[in-house]
Amino acid sequence: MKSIISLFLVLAILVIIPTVDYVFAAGDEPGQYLDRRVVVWNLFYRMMTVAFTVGAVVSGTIIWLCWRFRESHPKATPTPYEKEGVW
Amino acid sequence: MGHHSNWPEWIYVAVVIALMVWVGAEAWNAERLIEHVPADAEIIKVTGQQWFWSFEHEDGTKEIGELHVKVGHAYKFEVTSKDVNHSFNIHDYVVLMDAIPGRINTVWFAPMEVGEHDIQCREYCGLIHYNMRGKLYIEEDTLS
Amino acid sequence: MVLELQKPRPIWQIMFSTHHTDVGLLYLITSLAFLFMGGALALAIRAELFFPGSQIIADSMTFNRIFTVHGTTLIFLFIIPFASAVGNYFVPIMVRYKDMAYPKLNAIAFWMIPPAGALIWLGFADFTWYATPPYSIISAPGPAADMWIFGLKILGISSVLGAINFIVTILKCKHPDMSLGQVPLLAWSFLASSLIILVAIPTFAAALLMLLTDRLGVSGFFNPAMGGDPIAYAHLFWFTFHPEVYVLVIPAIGMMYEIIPRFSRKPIYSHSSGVFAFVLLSVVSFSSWAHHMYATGMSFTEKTVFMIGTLAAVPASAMHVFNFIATMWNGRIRFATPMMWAVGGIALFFSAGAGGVVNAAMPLDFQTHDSYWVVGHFHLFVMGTIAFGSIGYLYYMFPYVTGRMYNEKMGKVHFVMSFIGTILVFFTQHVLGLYGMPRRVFDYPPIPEWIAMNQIASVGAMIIGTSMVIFLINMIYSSAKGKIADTDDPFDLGGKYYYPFESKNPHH
Amino acid sequence: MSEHKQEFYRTTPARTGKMMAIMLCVCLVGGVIFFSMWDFWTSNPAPVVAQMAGAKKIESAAVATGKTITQNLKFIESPDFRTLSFNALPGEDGHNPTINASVGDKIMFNVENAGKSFHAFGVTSDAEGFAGVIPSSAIHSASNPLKPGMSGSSEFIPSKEGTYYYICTVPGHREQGMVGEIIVGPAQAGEAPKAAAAPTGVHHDFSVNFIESADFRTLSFNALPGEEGHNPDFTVKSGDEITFTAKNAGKSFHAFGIVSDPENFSSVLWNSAIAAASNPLKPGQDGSVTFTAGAPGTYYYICTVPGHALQGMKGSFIVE
Repeated sequence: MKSIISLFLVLAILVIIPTVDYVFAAGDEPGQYLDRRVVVWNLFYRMMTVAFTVGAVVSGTIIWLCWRFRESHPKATPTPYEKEGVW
Repeated sequence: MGHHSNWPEWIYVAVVIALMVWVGAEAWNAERLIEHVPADAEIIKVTGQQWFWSFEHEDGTKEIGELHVKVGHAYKFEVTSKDVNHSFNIHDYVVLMDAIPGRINTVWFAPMEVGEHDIQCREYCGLIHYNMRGKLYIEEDTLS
Repeated sequence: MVLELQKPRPIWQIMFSTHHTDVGLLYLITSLAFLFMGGALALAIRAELFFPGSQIIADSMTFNRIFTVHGTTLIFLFIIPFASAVGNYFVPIMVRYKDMAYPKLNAIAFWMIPPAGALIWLGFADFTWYATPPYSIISAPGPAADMWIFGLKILGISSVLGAINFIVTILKCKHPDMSLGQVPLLAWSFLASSLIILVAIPTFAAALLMLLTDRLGVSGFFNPAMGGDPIAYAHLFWFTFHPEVYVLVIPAIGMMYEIIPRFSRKPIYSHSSGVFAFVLLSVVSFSSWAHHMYATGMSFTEKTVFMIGTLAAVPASAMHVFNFIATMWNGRIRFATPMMWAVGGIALFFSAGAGGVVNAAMPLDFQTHDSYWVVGHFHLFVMGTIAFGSIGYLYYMFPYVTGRMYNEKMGKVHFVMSFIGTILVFFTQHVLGLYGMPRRVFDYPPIPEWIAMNQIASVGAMIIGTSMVIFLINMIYSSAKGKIADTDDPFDLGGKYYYPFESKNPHH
Repeated sequence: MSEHKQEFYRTTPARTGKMMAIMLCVCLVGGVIFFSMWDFWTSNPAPVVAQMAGAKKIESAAVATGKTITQNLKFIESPDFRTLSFNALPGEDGHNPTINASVGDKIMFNVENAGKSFHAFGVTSDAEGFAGVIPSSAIHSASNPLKPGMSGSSEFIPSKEGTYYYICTVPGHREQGMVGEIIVGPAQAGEAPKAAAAPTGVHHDFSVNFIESADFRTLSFNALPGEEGHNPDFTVKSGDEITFTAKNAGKSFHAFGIVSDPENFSSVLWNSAIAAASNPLKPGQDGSVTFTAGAPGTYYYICTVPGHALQGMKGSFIVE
């Protein structure tokens, strides 16, 4: 149950809150214009958090994979296909 | 060949597609906000020419290489070029619009702080493209 | 039919031969020559940008010419000919046919490359590999620009002829009892990229002709002074060149599909998902070309259409990455040099793709368009994925082509230095682009952050440069005096595994 | 084993060596050819540049000596959109009014888009087509046209006799009827322009250097603004013979010429041009020209490369 809550928390921070405050922020009267920099950099940082988490997961998997399934790993076992020596 | 189950692959592809939909929706929403030009924006005509920028304000004053604007006002740039493609870019304010001869592109921004920023050319335009740079001065609004 | 082998065959017999292995060898040597020539230009650029101000290169005209020819050479004279080299050598064997479908056409397609390379290198044009009008019409000087246009025209014809040859070989001349689904994934990657070439290249051939007549003043297609529109050229160019960048990356992924199952001692996780991903990618690649033109004043809806087209291509590439990881799972992996290059290539392929998603998002493109972020992004593709996959496959096919073994230690040193160098250069350039340094600049203002990042990038480039020298020594020495390799199992993976020249994959 | 066991070629050290040798000498020959003709490859601009420079002789906006004529025009379209015209449809009176003016008159155009589609306005001397529009006379442009109901104004000062055409610059609209004539007669009133004096036999030798500031932003002659000798003035008598030598001491390309109005850099007077915008002096090159000073007046010597006069390469040249 706890993981679901944390997942929704992350989702809320990344998605819902920024979109809501944009809807109110888009001012048009003089003196209250929308600041381009904020919109772009905000979106950039949010996408970077997602990109780096996904990147960490994928490159972490690759690194662990190469470490665990390397030939010289103590627990390395021949693959079933090696019996007939054909893969 | 697939005598082993494929469900991890389908989950992975579903997650990737979900991420792409999120990116697309966020980008669409942010772009919609940025493209909306405030009605009372002052128009500045920007002309790119081989290796310098020239500006013309609404009241007709012309400036070469330097642009003086006032804090708190919205400005709409009408960007065009006289000879080859250039690209008008104020990096600090994420203003970027190509200057293409025979075509007028518009981009707007509303500076909120006083300051001095670089204007540069972001499209290859020949010999001195690397130094086709200008200066943007955002000054205190003396009138209001 | 056993071909009688004269030892060693005279050189003219190889140069004028139409046998797929000889034409493959000719493609290989030409593409490696152009790799080193293009790489030298890259080192000149990075050396110049080490300090602000001009140190090594005389003036910005020479610098502009250097980066133009650097881009044109490495894309058209290294990547595509190297892919043709691998394709010519292995596809006929993989589909168990004696030669390519049209051997003479194969030789013609190759012999167009050296003259086109000569045209580009003798002219040394200065209008970027993208030849933007109106600059390329009214400002680009001299015969250099026209020579570049003719060179590209010939290269376009050569890649179309090669594509026809591959498609007919794979579809029509494959062994009768091998169904299309059993054709190995390397051959599938060449089928997919050849289909894209057939559809994409003609548009650029037309744009080149129009550009030439504009320069002669006969027409005014892209010349605003004569009523033309430069944006028309941008559309024609990118309609060809975004699918073309997929043409460049698909064979490299196909090569990884050969290496990774071999060294994991395990068959590919899912052959059908690899085939599906290749076909999906070649179809979707035609829907995303104008994300290169967000900044030319396109309307909001137009940008949205092309953003969606771009994002649609991401799942196809992600499936390949999954396929590789799933293949390595539960394998017993021997990290010989080819495997190192392949795994390094996938990691960089993933980070290049992630960077690309940022470019595709419309508002972020205002930040990154024509900045060093874009330079870093596409170099992660061309160097990180394509060069790594190609060089990995070169090490993999080395014992098979030359009958000798390369020096394993030098190969690994080459990989480690290139990998570190690539990360140093191209990840730093992403950040440099966010700080606003525009692309294609001979010199930059002395902003401290820019200087620091340019210096890191230049150091990384020097590391890659030295590693390439080790690579060259290894290749020349080992092909002449390397120890004889047993071509049945050169990497002694301990199995009579399926190896290309066996051409009968018992596993299917 | 597959039924056709192919015998495969192996490379041998000798063959690899020979192949490398061939590749090497091909590259060397190419390198020798390239570096020996280093400048040739980027020496001559595309043929279209010369054509465009020739065709695009923008009118020199003469000084407005004559009277001012105002002309109100409305873009109108026939219900079926097939015929377009100004003020009135063909057949009705007031259709595409012809304007009679003389050299030096200022014609003020007030133009309104009373139709439903987009239009733009401009005056050109070309008999047909939408190119060659004189910049000062244009209102909006084909790519940023007047929307229905919008209006704009511009002015046009004919500098030589002949027929000009006011047109809608949106491609195709001129052929559909949106064209009217401006017939320009000889200059009447106003002070008669002084004739050039007979050659006096006096000879002057002047020389200037094109120089650029380090950041290329300011360009000038002999010395940068603020330094001594910046853009020197030259005063001669009408009819004197003058030899100007100009040396390009900068990094960019330059060319020299005497003009009456620095804005209009392509109409060089008394063929006093050294090189030209389409074929400029390269860094380090120099050139000279000999000409006789024409009618008295204040003129300017400038760099005729577009934009350089604007950036400071302009000095006064007074003929008494």
